[in-house]
Amino acid sequence: MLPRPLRHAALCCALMLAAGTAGAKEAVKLVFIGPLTGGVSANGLGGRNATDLAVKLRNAGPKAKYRYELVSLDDECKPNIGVQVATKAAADRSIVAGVTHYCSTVAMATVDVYHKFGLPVVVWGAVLPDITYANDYAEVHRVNGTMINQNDTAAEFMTGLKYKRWAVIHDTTDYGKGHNKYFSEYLAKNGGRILGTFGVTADQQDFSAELTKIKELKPEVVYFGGTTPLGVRIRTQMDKLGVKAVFQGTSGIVSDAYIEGLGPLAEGSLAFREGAPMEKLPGGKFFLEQYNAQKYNDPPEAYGAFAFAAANLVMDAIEKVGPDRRKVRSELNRTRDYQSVVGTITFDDHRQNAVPLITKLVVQDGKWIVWEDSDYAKGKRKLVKP
Amino acid sequence: MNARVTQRPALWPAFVATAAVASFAYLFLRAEAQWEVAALAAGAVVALLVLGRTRLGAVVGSAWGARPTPLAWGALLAALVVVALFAEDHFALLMIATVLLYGVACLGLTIQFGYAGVVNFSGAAFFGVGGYTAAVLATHTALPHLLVVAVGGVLAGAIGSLLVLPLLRTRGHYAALITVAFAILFKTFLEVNDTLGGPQGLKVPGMRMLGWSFNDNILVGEDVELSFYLSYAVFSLLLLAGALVLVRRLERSWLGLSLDAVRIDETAASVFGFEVARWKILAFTLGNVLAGVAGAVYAMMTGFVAPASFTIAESLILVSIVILGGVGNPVGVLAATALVVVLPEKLQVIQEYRFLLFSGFVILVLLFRPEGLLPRKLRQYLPGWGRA
Amino acid sequence: MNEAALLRCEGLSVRFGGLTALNGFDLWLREGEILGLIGPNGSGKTTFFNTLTGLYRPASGRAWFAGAEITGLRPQAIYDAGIARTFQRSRLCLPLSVFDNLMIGNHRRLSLGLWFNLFRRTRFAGELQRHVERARALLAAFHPKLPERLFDPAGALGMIDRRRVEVCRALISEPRLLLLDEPSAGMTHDETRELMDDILATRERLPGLSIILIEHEMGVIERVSDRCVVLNFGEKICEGPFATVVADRQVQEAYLGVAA
Amino acid sequence: MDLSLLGQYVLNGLMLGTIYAMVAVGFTLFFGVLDVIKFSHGDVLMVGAFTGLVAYLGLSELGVQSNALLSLGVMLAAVLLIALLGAAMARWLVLPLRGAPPINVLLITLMAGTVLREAIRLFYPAGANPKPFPRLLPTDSISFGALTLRFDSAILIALGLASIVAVHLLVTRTKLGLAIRAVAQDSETAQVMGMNFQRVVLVTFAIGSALAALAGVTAGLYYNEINFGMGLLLGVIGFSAAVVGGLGNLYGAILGGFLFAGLQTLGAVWFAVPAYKDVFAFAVVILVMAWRPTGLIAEQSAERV
Repeated sequence: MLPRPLRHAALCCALMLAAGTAGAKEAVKLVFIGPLTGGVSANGLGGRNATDLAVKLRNAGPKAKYRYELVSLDDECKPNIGVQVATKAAADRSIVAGVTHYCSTVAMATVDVYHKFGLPVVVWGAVLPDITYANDYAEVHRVNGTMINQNDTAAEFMTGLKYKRWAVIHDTTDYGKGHNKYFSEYLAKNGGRILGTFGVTADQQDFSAELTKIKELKPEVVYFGGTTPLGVRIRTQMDKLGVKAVFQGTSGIVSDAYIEGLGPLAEGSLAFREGAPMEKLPGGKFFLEQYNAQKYNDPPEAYGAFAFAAANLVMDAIEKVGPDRRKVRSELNRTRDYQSVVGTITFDDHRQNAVPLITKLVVQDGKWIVWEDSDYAKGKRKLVKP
Repeated sequence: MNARVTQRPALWPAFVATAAVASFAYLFLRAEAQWEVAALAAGAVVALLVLGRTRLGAVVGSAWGARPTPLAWGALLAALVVVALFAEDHFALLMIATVLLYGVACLGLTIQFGYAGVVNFSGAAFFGVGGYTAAVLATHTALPHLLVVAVGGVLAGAIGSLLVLPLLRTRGHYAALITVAFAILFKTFLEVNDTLGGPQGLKVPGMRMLGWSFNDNILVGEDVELSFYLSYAVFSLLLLAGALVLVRRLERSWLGLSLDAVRIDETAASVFGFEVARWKILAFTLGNVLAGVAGAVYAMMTGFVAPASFTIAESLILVSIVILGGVGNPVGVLAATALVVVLPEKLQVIQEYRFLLFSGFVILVLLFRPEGLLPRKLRQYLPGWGRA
Repeated sequence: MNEAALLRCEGLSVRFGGLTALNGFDLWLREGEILGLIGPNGSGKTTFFNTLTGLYRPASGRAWFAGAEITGLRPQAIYDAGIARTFQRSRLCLPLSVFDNLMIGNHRRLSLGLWFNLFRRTRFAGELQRHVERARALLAAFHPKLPERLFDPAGALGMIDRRRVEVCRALISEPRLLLLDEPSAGMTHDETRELMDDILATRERLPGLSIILIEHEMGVIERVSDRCVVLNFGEKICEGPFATVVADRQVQEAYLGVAA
Repeated sequence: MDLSLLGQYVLNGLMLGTIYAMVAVGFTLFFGVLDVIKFSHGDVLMVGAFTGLVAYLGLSELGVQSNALLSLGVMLAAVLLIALLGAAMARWLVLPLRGAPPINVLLITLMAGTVLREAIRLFYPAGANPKPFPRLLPTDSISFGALTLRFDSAILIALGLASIVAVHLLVTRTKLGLAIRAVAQDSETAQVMGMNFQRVVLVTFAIGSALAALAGVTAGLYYNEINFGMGLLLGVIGFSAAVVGGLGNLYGAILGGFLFAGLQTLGAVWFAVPAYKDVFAFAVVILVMAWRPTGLIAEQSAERV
């Protein structure tokens, strides 16, 4: 969370101030790594812009001890390229810390590099649990929650709505497969039934065959583990083939693109995302205002706020202990009850942000609305009946 | 006349050229600022044009033709010097090793496509076979890693032989489709099927040889710490040198002649007794073996394999390297590899616009230099061959 | 006389889908004979060559060469049996050197072992040396000016020299039967005459060599052939010495038919 | 499985096959006249779809209401512009490379495709995200049991097939078609016969690309969603379909297209994990090539020796 005066400073002529106060201070380099090209580049660009925004604001603030420079690198969402750019950043001693990775496979491939070179990083978007839990690297932190928390809540919530019969579609990337795994687990715990599971490739266009099968199974809910592009296609084709069921997605479809892509069809889609509902937090509104003020080409997308939070977390640590990788690392490790635009951040013993709450979202009138304040919760509108 | 040479051309121009190339490579890898990169790129273009226009190129070329052995050693030495200069720079070494290993793979494609004319759009897949072999064997067996690398190559060759039958029956675009199909099939299968880590991929242990672990930095005295990538860079360099010698000798022998005959005119070749199938199989398998070996080392270096790294897009990159470099010319292929691997990296500054520019660049090359950067020359069976 | 025949074909027929390119074709050829094979375009001359060299499979009929049956053998086997040919459209490997092209014809004599080629470079150099000498000798015998082109790309040669090299590529394997498919195609009268001189000279040098020559230029046929066979619509319509053949009405009709 | 369900699958396959066939026909046309593979075909299709979308937005800006008019405008705009694009690519990328090995053409068009794709992603507003494509066709449907037949699907299938037939008639019945076939048979002779080779080539590429644009719009209208990557897989599949069917042969392309759609549908029905359907489809492709090396409907031209 940003101190008030800084906010005012930022609101007025952020950039000029940045220019003015520059020179004087010692420069500190941060790195952002994410997919800036290829299929999921939308999220990567959103994250980069958010990080860039955080840096700009920080530099604009009079309080800042250092002048921060952002080096952003493209991992193309390919593990081998990821290792390449991670090495580039980690081997560059002038870079103190990083805000890294949206694609889980890439994060999996790069954690070793960060550990080997002792570069403290904060993962801002990749959701695979193993990234933090399959190793014990003091360098690797994560502000966004894992798919575990997400699906735990999702399963409990949905069964709470008296739904019993699911069909699961997931893309065959680690993201989709992971979600399928954990959701199935928790759904079983909560007594929901899965009638059929369908893995599909991430670049698939036509789902009529799968959906025809699903239609036969007559599920009450179609659970989709995957990202926006596929989500849009599947939801559209459900309608085309007359599959009448609730569409329950994951954090992957929590994006403006999802709603833009579907138009009215998006109404009533459910999704879950770690972190407090942004609009609820004072910082959240501020973030969105500032982001829009910068006139970036691309929206922040679901994880922009996390990148923003991660960047600020890192910079606060540096402000506190100075631009030294070791010190910054242990400072980050110590993070407790840190107030950010995505809510309180507290790292567990695996430096995983034990996200206290999962936000339940539903599309209402072309917006992602927090479930509790939606007409659906109030009973004014109905999802497809169980 | 006799195939031996009577008056030997001077060597020094060639040595100077080698030195120039080496120092260029050094500067280019060092370059960070946009203007530096731009300047160096421009310089390279100019140099190429000059070489093309003036006799300089011919002089250097004839020197290489006449007395390759000393020059080859010189080149190897120069490469080692460059590597040594980066001894502490992890990233530069990683890039160098990457270039070298991709180079090995592309030499494999050169044998297949450049000589035998068997186009292969699943090069990355065979690269991947090597990588996955390394991942599995190095994790679950105590096999010495040199052997693991070898097995990676062999397996790539073996899996390649699955495609041999359809490849032999088809030609041109029909053959191309088979490899395209295989590339897609391979990646999708790895992703859907969890036995090999699925989309998450597998971790690969670092290489160890004779008790020497490649993944530890090398301490010289107390304060100097050399990058652990140094070991990989040197190993890859030796690997590449080996592959280069192999390809050269292959081309400068009856084998090379046979492959050319089969590529240029299958019908005529069969009328003159060539066993077309035999030669195609030889080239295809040999090529895949090289790709597999390179893939195995690469996987151990990056410590990770995942289907996403072995898509058809990657295969197409390999093919474009071979064509850019000059089909059938190993040296050209190496130059192109360096270009294709390093340039996008150097273009990181322009972020999301990289590929747009890169593809534009390739288009220009194809339009204005269709035979590639360094077109292949006539076969020289022996040093100093063919001077009447 | 058939006993003495080097090549004997009986009832060779070749069909492509509907049309019959060659129909019940009989032919025999003596050792050292030069046979002129003539006939209008599409009368099946080249088809016969392609069948003989194993590129096409005959639908019916059989062929014997030097006493052994060669019907339906693979091209490689037929080359080994001692039949070599040139092609109507020159099929030299233009990007390769003249020497390489000759070595392609010389395939049978090359040691193609992997180990030998890759690791026995000194022994390879020795073998190479011998083949260079043979190639040069052959070219020299064929035409004094050719040897100096030995290391030029075939693409750099003029039409007539390409033809010469192509004939040499066929001769270097020392075949017993040489098939020449329209060597005069695309050449001027003078060039054609030169080439024919060279071929006759070769014939003097190797009396054992038999030649079948496809040719449109009647002058050429008259000059070099001992005997002619005329094909029309895939069938043999006439056979005998040039004089008798050209006198034959059917033949004249066939050609007039084409002319008209 | 019951009949209505089967019917649904057939319907799906039909829709898919139609799109594939439209793409494949393009590949086969290009190969016919120039013996080249234009690998950017899929991306051209994608650009076609986006052109259609822009046309729609523009027309609605101008206050055009009627869906019929809109759909017509969308298709016309896409077809015309992409026809030009196709001709331009032929003129400045493909023709200059005549004489160069075919693989060069393949590579240059591949790169051109990347340029198109990246350009849309970067320069179309928020182009990295999927875009909604308007529902311009009547969406009401009739269903029998499991089978839901929507009018728009029916219309699109009809339209697609019609366009293919049109191209076929164009190639077989008209003077232009004669020229195209002549060039396809033997370009030298055709030139000798005084046909303007370049013009024939350009026209052919225009036609093929126009068909791709139509396919793009069809995909847009059917899926109601388009994205900058939609051309990638469609391109590869179209290529595969054309080759499996037998390059240079229209019927082959159509056959290949529907075959591939059939395989994918089958695969999706058979396998527990539908993602295997591509593994399955492409494996079958390899087998088919082993069985029929020059495609199901083999090339006519026996090699001239």
